[in-house]
Amino acid sequence: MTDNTAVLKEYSTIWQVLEDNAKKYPNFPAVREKAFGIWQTWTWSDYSKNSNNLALGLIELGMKDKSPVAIVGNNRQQLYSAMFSIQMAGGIPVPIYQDAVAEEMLHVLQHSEAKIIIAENQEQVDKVIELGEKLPNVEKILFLEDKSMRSYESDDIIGIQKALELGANSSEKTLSEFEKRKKDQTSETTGVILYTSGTTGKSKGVVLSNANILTAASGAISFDKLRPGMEIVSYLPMAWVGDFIFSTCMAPLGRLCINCPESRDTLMTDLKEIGPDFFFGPPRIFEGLLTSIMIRIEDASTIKKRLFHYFMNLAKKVGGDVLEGKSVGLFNRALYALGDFIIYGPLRNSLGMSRVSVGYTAGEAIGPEIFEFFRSIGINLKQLYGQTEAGVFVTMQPDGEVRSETVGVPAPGVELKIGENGEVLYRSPSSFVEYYKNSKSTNETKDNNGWVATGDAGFIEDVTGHLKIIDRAKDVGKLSSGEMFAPKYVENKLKFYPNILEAVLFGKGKEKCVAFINIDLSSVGNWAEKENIAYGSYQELAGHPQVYDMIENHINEVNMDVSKDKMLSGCQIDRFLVLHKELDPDDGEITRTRKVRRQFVEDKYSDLVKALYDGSKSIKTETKVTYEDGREGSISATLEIRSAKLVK
Amino acid sequence: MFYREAGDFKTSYQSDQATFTLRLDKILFWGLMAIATFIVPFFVTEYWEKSVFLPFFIYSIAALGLNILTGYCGQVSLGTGGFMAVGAYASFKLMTGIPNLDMFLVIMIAGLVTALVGVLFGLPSLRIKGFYLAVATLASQFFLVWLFNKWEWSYNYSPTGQINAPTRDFLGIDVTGPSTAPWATYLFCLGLLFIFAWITRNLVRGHIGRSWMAIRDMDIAAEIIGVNPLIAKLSAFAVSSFFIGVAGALYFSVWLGAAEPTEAFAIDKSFDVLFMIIIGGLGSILGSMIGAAFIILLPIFFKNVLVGYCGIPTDIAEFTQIIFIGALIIFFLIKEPHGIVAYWRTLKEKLRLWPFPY
Amino acid sequence: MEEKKQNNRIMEVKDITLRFGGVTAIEGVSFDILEGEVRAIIGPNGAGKSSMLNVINGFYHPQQGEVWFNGQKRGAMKPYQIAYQGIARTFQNIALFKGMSTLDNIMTGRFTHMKSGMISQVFWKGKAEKEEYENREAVEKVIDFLEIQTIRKTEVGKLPYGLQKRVELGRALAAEPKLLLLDEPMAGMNVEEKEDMSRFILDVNEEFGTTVALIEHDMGVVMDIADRVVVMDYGKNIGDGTPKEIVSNQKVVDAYLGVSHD
Amino acid sequence: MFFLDPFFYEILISGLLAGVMYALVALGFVLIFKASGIFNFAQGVLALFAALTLVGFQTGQIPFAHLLSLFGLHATHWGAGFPTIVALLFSLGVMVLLAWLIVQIVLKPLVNQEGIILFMATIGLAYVLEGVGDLMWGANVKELNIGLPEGPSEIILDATDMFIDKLEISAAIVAIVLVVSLTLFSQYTKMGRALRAVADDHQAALSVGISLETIWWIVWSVSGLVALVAGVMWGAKSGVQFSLSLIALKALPVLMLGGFTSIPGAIVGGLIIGVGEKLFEFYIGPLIGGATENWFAYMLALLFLLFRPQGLFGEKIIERV
Repeated sequence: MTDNTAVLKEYSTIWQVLEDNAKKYPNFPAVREKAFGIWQTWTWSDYSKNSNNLALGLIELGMKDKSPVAIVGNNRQQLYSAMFSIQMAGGIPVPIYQDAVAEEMLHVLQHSEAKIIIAENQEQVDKVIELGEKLPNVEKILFLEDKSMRSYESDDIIGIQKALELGANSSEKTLSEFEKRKKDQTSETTGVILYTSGTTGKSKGVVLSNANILTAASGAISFDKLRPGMEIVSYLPMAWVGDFIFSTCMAPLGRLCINCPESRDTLMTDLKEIGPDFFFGPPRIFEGLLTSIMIRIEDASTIKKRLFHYFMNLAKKVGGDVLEGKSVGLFNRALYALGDFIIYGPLRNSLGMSRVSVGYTAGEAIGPEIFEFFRSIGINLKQLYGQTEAGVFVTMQPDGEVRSETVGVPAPGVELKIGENGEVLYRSPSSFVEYYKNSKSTNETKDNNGWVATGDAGFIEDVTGHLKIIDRAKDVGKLSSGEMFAPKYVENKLKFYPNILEAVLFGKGKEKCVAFINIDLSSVGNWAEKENIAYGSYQELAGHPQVYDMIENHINEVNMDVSKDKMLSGCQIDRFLVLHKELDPDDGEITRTRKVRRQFVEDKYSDLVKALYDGSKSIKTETKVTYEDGREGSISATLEIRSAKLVK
Repeated sequence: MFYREAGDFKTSYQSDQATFTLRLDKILFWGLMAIATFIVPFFVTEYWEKSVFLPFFIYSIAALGLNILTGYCGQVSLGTGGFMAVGAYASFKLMTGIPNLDMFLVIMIAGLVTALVGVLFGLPSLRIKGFYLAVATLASQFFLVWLFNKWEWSYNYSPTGQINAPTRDFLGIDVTGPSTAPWATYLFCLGLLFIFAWITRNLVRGHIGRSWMAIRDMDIAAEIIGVNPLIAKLSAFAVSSFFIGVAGALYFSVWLGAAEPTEAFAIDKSFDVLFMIIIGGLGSILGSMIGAAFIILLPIFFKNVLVGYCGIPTDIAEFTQIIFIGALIIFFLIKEPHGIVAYWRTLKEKLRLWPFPY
Repeated sequence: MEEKKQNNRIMEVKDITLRFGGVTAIEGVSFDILEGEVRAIIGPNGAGKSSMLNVINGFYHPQQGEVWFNGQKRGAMKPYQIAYQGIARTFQNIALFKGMSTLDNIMTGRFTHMKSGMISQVFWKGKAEKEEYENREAVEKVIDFLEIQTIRKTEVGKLPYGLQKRVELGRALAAEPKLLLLDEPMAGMNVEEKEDMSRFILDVNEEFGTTVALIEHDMGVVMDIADRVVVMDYGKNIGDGTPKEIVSNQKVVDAYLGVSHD
Repeated sequence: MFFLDPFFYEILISGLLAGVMYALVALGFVLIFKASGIFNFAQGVLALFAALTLVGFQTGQIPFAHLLSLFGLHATHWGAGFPTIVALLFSLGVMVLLAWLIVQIVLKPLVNQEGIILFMATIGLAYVLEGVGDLMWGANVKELNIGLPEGPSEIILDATDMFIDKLEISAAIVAIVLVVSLTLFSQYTKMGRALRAVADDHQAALSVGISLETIWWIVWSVSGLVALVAGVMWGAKSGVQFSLSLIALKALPVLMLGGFTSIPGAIVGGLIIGVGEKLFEFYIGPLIGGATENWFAYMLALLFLLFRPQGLFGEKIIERV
C-alpha cells in the first residue's frame, strides 16, 4: 500500500494542486458544465485564472483572512472555482446544501458566521434575504445567475461577474495582501468546514485541514488506480463530503475532469452523454436505476423481454466472476460475450456507464440483488464505508474482494478497531481536526489518541479482514426479552424490495417489533396500473387492501430471513401498517440524505405506534404536512393494521 | 443495439450540429463511402453501371433537387421532366459548341442554365400556392418539351430530332460517348451525388434552408420573422432547378448518350421523381436517395422476379408494377407521410433505445 | 415605472382606418407606445385588436392613417421589411413551424441577424458557419431564459400547448426586437402557465428593455403587468390610460359589462 | 380582316365544341373540389377507365382475361356483348362502385389532410386505376361506337360551307345537357346545396343529416358519370387508349382560368381555352412549328394567374392572420 502522506511533501494546500496543474497541463480539460446546450469546458488554466480573479475580487470586497465564506447552489463551474478562490484568499469555504430550507440554512450561517455568501441564483438569494435580520453578520451576497436578479442588485448583492472584474483589475495592495495570505497557509490550515446533515439535533461543522483532504484524496486515487483524464459527473450536493473530496480534491490531484449536469431534471441524460469513468452514487440512485430498467423492460416486446431475462439469468450465474476475471468455462464466456453485445452493453450504455471503471456506493446499505445486478452486467460497482469526519474513506472494497454484505478493508492510512460496545473506531491522517466551535462534541467523538468513534456497530471478519456494519450503535438495543434489537438491519432488508421505499422498525424495550412501511409510488403505481387497480392519491394507493397483501408477503419473507440469524431473530415484525404519506425531509422526518430520524418519527406518530402495540385493527389519525411551496396543512386517514407471520 | 453513445458528448456547437452526431453513424457512412469509392469500381460491370448505379446516382440528384423545392420549401412541382430536358439540351449545346470544355464544367453550366429557367417558371409561385402551383408547373413541362421538339437550333438541326452525346472527358478521363469505361462514369456520378448531397445538407442547415422550411410550415409567420417570400421561393426554385438540370445533363450525356424530348423527358419523369421523394421521404436527404433507389430498383425487381423467375408476361408485370407504385404512394401518404426514411428513423431510434421500448 | 413616462414614443399610430370590403374593422384609431413600457390593447372580441397588430406589423395596409416608428413615418412596407426594423410578434393561434425543432424555430427567429450569402452557405465555409454558431449562442440564451432546455431538439408539433406558446415567444425574442407584439399570449392557459408567461413578459421588459405591446383578455393579468392600456370597441378607441384609470372609465366598463357582440 | 375569313368561324365553332368538352371534364373536377376540397388528378384516368369498361361490356370482353390466362383460362370473350344502353348502365354501376371504393380506401384515411397531400394521393390513384384498367381490359387501342352520327354535317356544310363533324355536335349537345343538369342539380336541389356546403364547412354539412362519406360517395359517383360521358365522347372520336387519360390534363388550365370552385367558371374557362388554343394553333402555330395545343392552355392560364390568382370567377382570397 502506498503511503498517502507522501503527497504532503509536494503540496501543502489543495489550491496549490490546481495552480500546479494550470502550469503543467494548461490546456487539458478540468471542469465542464452543461449550459446553453453544450458542455462548456474550462481547461486547468481557465480554472486557475478564474479562481485567482475571484479570490482577488473577494479580497477587494473586504473578505477577511481566515474567515468562513458560504457557498450554496447546484454543482457549477463557478462554485467549484469559488472553493479554491476562498482558500487562496485565506478563507474557509462552507458549502451549504442547496435544497436546505431557510431555517436549516440559518443555523449554518449563524454558526459559521460567514460574512460573504456565494449563491447560485435567485432561489438561494431569496432564502438568505428571507432570513434578513437574523443574519447580522452577512455583508455581501454574490450571485451566479443574472436571471430575475436585476431588481436585487445593490452594493451588497452583486453578480459574480462584477467580482471577477474587480479581481482582474485589483489594486497593488490587494495583490500583495493576496500573496501574503497564500504564503501564510500550511497543510494544517483549515481547508473546509462541512456541516453534517445530522440525523439528530443541529448539524455540526466538521473542520478538515488541507492535510486531511490531501491525504484522503491521494489515498483514494492510488487505491483505485485512477488515471489522469478520467471523467466524473459531479451531481451530488457540493456540501456533502463525498462530492467535496471527489470533485474538489481528487479531481485536481488525479487530474480528473469533472462534469456538472445542466439541472437535476437532465441528470440522467447528462450522465449518459458524459459516460463517466468514475461514478459515485448512493444506493437509492442504483435502486432507482434498477427500478426504471425493470419497468421499461416490462413494457418491451416479448422477444426483447425473453432475451433480457435469459441473459440476466446468465449474468447472475457468471457475470460477477467474469468481472473479477475468474474462470467460468469457455461456453459460458462465449455466451456472456454474446449477452454483452445484445443486452449488457446496451444496458450499460443506456445507464451512461459504458466506461465506468470504478463505481462506488455508500451512505446506506445497498440491496444485495441491486448490487449484484450492476456487477453482473459488467459495472465494477463497489462499496465503501465512510463519514464526513473521516474525509470520506474509512473502508473500501478492493477489486476482486467485493461482496455485498461487507464494506471492505481499511482505506489507505486508516487504522480500525472495534470498541467494547461493538462500536467501530478508526484513526487516520485524514480524520477531522475538530467540530467547529464545539469542543464538547469533538471530545465525545475523538479521543486523545486520535481514535474517532463512528457511531456504528459492526465487526471485522476474521479471515478476510473485511468490516461488516450492523446498525447505528445507539440504535442497537435490547427487546424486553433481552434479545438484540437492530432496526436498521431489518429495515434495510425490507427496503431491498422495490415496492418499499422506507421502513421504520420499533421495539426497543418492547416485547415484539412493529413497523411503519412507506410504499414506493413509482414501483407500486406501476404495479397497480398493470393490475388495473384504480387509485386517486398516494394515500388511497397506500391503503389499498391488495397493496397491504403484497407488503404482508414481503414482511413474511423478511421475517423468515431474519429468523435464520440467531442473534437477531427477535427482530421479526409482528404487526405493521402502511403509512398514508411519504416520509419527507421538509417535514423533518428524514434527513436530506434520506436517513430516517427515528425519534422524531416515533414522537410524531406516537398514536400509530401505540395502536400497533395495543392490538387494534385500524387507527384514525391526522398528520401535519408541509407542501413544496412551504405552506402547511394536514391530512387525515384511517389506517389498517395487520399482523405478519412470525417464525419460531 | 449497436449504438454506444455514452461518452459521446459535445463541447462545441460545431460538433453538436454536425451532420453525423453519433459516432457510429459517422463510421458507417464513411465506411460505406470508402467501399463505394475504392472497392466497387473494380467490380462494376456495364450492366450494373447502366441499369443500377447511374440511374440511382442521377435520379438521386434529381430527387434531392425536387426535395429542396417540395420537401423543404413546400412548393409542389410537376415540371421536373421539363427542367431535366433543359439541363440535357444545355449540356448538348455546350458539348457540341465548345468541344474542349471539361465535362464537369459542362454539367455545372447546364445546371446554371436550368436554374435560370427554373426561376422564370417559379415566378407564379409568388401569387399561387399548393396545387394551383403544381398545375402551373405542368405548363413548364409541356412547354419545354414542345420547345425542344420544335426548336431546331436546340438539337443542332438534326434530321431525326434526336440529340447524341459526343465523347467528352473529365480531367482527361472519358465520361461520355460510346467508349467510356463503366468505372469512370460510375465514379464521376458518385462524386457528383456526394457533392450535391453535401451541398443540400449545407443549405438546409443554415438560414437559407430554415427560410425554406419556414415558408413551407407557415408562410405568414415566416414573413414576420423577416423572410422575404419572393427570395425564399425563388432561391428554392433556382437551387432545385440547378440540381435537376445537372441530373438532366447527366441523364442524357453520361447515362443514355442519346435522347429525344417526347420520350426521355415526358411527364412520367416528373411523376417518377415526385414519387421518389414521397416514398423516400419529403424533406430528407437520405430519403431522396432511398426513394430513388426504390423507384429505380422496383422495375428491375419486377422484371427479374415476375418475368424472369415466375414467367409472367412482360405487360402484366408492367401493369402490376404501375398498380404497385400507385398503391404505394397512397399507402405512404396515409400511413407514413414522411416516407421510408421515417421507418429508418424509427428503426434507428429503436436500436438506440434497445432493449428498452422508450 | 415613473421614469418610463418620459421615454420616447417608439410607435405611434394616427387615425388608422381599415376596411375589408364593406366592413370597417378599425375606424380612426390613434395611440402611441412609449419606449420600454408594457402596453396592453384590450377590448371585446371583434373589436379590431388583432387587426391593429396586423396593421402595425404590415399585414394589413390601412386605407387611412399613418404609422410612425422610431420617430419616422412609415411608408408602405412588407411584413418582412418591418421585421428588419425591429418589430417581432406572436400570434393568437400558434403559428410555429410545425416540422422543425424548438431550436430550429428559434434559430429561424434570428433570420434578420444572419447575412451570409448563398455561396458561403453552399460550401459551409467562412461566414455561413461562423454566423450559425454565433447565432446559436444567442438562441441558447433565449432557450435558457425561457427554461425550455429539455425540449431543445423536440419537434414543436409534438409539444403541449403551453410550451408551444413559450417557444413562439422565444422565436420572437430571438430577433432581439425593439418592439414585441403579443397577440393573446395567455389564451387557453391555466393559472400557473399564465403566471409563468406574465413573469417572462415582465422579465423581457425589464432585463432586455424590450417594449411590449400585447392583446389580452384577462383583466387581472393586464392590471398586473401593463403600464398603460388602450381599450378598443367596435373598431374604435374608447379609452387610453393607466390600468387604474381604465377600470374607472365608464365607457370602458359599459363596453365590458354591456352585451358582448361576438 | 380575320373575321371575314371563313376558316375563322369554322375554327371558332370547332373550338367552342371542343371547349364544351373541356368544360365537361372540368366540371368533374369542380364538383369533387367543392365537395371534398380534393383536386382530383385521376379524373382523366377515370374517364379512360370508364371508356375501357364500356367497350369491355359492349364487346363482351372477359375482365382480367390476360391475367387469367396465366392460370390456364384462355378465353377472352363471353359469347356476346351487351347492347350499348345496358353496357352504359353497367359501366355507370362500375363507376359508382369504384367511387365507393375510393372513398373507403383512399379518402377516409386522409380526411382533414392538407390539400396538397390529397392531390398527391390522387396521382397515386391515377396510377392504380391505369394499371387496373389495363390489366382488366388490355392496353390495346379499342374502337368505341355507341351509334352516334359521324361524318361532316351536310346541313351545315350546305348552308355555310363549313366542315363540322356530326360527332362533335352530338358530343357538344350531350355535354351541354349534362353541364346544365349538373348546374341545376347543384344550385337548386337540397342535395346539391348540401354538397356545396361541405366544401365550406364539414360540420354544417353534417348537421343537414348526410354523412360526409355519403356526400363524398355521391360526388365521386357523379364525377364518375361525367368521366364516363367524357370518356365515351373522346373515345368515340379517337379510340379508347392511354392518351385519353391526358385529356384531364387539358382540363387543369381550364380550372385555373375559371377558378376551382366555380361552375360557371369551368364552363367559360372551357370555352375560352377551346377557342383560344384552336385559334392560336391556326394563326400562330405555323410560325413556331405547330402542335401548340399541348401547352397553350397552360401558358394562357399561367399568365392569367399572375394577374388574378383566384381565377375568373373564384372568390377573392383574403388571408386571415
